[in-house]
Amino acid sequence: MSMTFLADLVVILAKILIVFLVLSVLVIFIVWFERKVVAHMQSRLGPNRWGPFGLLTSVADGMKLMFKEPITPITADHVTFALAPGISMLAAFLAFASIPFGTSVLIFGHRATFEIADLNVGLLWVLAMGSLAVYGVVLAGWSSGSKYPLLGGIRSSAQMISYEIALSLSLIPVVMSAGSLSLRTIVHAQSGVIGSIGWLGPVGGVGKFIPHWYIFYHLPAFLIFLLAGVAETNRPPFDLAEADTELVGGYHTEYSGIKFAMFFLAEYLHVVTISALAVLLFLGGWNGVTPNLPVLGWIWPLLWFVAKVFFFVFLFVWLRATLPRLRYDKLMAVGWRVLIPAALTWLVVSGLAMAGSV
Amino acid sequence: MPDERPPEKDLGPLRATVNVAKGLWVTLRHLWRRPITIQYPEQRREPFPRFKGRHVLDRHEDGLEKCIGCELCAGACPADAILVIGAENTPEARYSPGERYAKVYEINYLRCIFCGLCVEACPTEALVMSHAYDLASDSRDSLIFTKDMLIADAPLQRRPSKEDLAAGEDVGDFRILKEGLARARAELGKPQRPAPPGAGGRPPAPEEGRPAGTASLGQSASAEGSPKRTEVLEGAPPARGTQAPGDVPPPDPSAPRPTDENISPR
Amino acid sequence: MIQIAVFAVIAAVAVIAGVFLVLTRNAVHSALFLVGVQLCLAVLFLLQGAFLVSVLQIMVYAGAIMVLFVFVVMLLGVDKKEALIEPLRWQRPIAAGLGLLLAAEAIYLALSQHIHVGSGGLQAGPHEGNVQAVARVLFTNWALPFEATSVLLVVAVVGVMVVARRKMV
Amino acid sequence: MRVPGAAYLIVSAILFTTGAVGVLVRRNVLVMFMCIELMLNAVNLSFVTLGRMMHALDGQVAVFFVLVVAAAEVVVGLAIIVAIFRRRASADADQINLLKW
Repeated sequence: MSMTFLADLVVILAKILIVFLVLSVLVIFIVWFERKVVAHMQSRLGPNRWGPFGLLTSVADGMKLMFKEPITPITADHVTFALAPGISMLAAFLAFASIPFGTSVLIFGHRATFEIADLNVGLLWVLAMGSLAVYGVVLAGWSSGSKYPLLGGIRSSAQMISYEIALSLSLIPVVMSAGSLSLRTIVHAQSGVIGSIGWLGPVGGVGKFIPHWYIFYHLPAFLIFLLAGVAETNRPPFDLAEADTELVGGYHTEYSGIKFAMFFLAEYLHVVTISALAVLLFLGGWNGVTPNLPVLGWIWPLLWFVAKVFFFVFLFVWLRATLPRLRYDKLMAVGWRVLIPAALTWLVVSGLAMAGSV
Repeated sequence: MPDERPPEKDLGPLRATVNVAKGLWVTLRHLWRRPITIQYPEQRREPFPRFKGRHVLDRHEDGLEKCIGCELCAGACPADAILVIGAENTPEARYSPGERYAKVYEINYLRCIFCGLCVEACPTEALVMSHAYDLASDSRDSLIFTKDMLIADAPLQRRPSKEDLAAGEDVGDFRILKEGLARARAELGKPQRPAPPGAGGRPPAPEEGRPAGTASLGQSASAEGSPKRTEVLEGAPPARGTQAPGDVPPPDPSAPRPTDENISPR
Repeated sequence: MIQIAVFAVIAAVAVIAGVFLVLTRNAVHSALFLVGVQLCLAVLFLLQGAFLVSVLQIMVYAGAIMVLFVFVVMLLGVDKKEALIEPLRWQRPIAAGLGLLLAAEAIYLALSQHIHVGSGGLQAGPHEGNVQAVARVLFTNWALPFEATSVLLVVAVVGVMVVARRKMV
Repeated sequence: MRVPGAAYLIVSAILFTTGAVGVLVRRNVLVMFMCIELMLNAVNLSFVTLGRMMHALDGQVAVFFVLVVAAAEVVVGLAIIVAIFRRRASADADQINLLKW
């Protein structure tokens, strides 16, 4: 084994560790953020007992869950019951393996890029891991040996399969524009500005100030992606799988302690993943609207990325605080009758536009 | 099988989007508003003037109990929450003006529905309802309030005084003023001291020099900024640390507890 | 070295999961073992440099087809025991014997391949990833079969719509 | 050092055989169906391996077609199973004799 191989191995392991830790802390923070924002939107204060502004509340919750007794129902399918939360969490973490979150940094003469692996099928990898996440939910629902979780699991599998189609279809126009499935390449394709817009005539110069982000080209695809993404994460208003008011918590009704915490972690990781995908594919990734400040070097793009991701996390929370849950048949109708045809239409339209402009 | 439900009116995509946007705008607006909640154990909401909280047994200005042990309150109570056992006043141990006094007076707050009928029924206006509202406990026994918990240390003031109104203080109908006892003393001179109490009794008049208003209701805890529940239930045994040690004789074991057997069936 | 180790472990897991798929009584467990096999195969594809196929294997097989299986198993509640009566007495032993025969044959065939094993796995052009390379082959040499599959999919969708209507059966 | 192609082919052969035996042995239609999927998967592995051995990408392209066929087959097959189950309340292959007169 050569030295470069060892160095690569160390760098990769370090990256995995850092990403793992950062994501874990981030989830704890997002849980706090969500509770706080939802509370203020409902004229409440939210958590404020532990730490400044209640920042440590999520930590305390996590510790409580860790020390709680894990209970397995007697009717449960024991192995699967224990496996399901692990699958959920693993899929959520693995999705991050190919998500880039910044440019690169020079450490000890070794250039380290801000991602674990730049796959040339990066986007597909994220989607594949997203589709594996269904198993965690479905198996949890089935293996609990109880009614409500089973209903939650069935609902969720139908929902996730349906919305995955719209999600994937809405991303194809972006892939066509960028000509690559590698997320880093897609971000690079979005640097710069639009430039003068010919058909606007004299006001076309405005384009010189508009960044070259795909949201300005593929707005319908972006909206479809957003809706399908919210559904894919099982978040309100599409949280049919959990539906506390109808299904007593849905697929994780029977879970407690650390296993429940793993589901919780997975859900919020999915929120981060979908947010990051939206930023990378439609909002130019770490490309800011301001020129790069050379003093800050690699920090500036990273900050831009984090800020954009947080905007989307806020959007998720905002939707949750605002919208009531959809009825199940409405959910399916939206998925199959609105989102998928719309995504297909936009795919055809953008394909024709690209063919025309070549 | 044909679908029997009437066809649902579908909002168009535009209307739906507009509606969603409206909702989002509402929540966003509220994000910047001040929360309307209060931080309960630290801050307390002052109830409305006629709020019906837990009961208090009043005293006369001279320190004698107003309750005459007539049991009308117990009779009026629709929930059978009140137990009164009267006894004769004697010249040696005089607790109330008139012939009789309440030897045992207990209210079971697990049963009480706070309707106020007992207060209506009281011929001497001895029983009033205070503003104390946090009556939670983790034991059933501690929610049966005995006479020494219910009785006020000082006469209650029934109407806001002119001074209070001038000071602009929002006072309820029944409210203990911290100065109440002092003023009563100043007007009446030294209050009449009853004879040393017998078994089961309790010195009706407060000791001299004791800080007045220790039994103020509802507002004491917030005024002192103490979040402890035991002190909120002023008059409950743990809160009596403020009293002089020799002040209270040990509770009479012979006094009957208001169990289901000895609460008279209606 | 590492490749061989990874291959050995993954291949072993795949074979064991495959065997358990047949042996286990519970249909959901069967489906899970099949998912395990498919994930292992995805890794084996990766080892051979077939990135696109590998990810598609996870997405389509593990992510969609098998979820459909699990969904149907859950929906029908057919995770019950199988009947113990044997309509054909010697079916199982004969099946096992035939299986062994088939395995022996297939392994012999595999070992007797005389195709030269090259060092490179890809036939990619310069600056071209696996995706682009596969896409070029797919959309040139195989364009007509590719279009034909779309017809197949449409036919399948229509067929399912017909079969799944309640009046049908 | 690369793993020889024959090793992949052997894995593929074993998996294929397992699937074939499974179809013969099991009674549950769904599990039989899964065994067919297992056989398809084994063939996929062969395709990719043989393609690599022959320095061609056509093997990987063939996997696409197998994927598509598998998807179509599963959808139709599961629909039939659900339809039969509605009528028979059973997923046992021996009970399915709708075509027998």
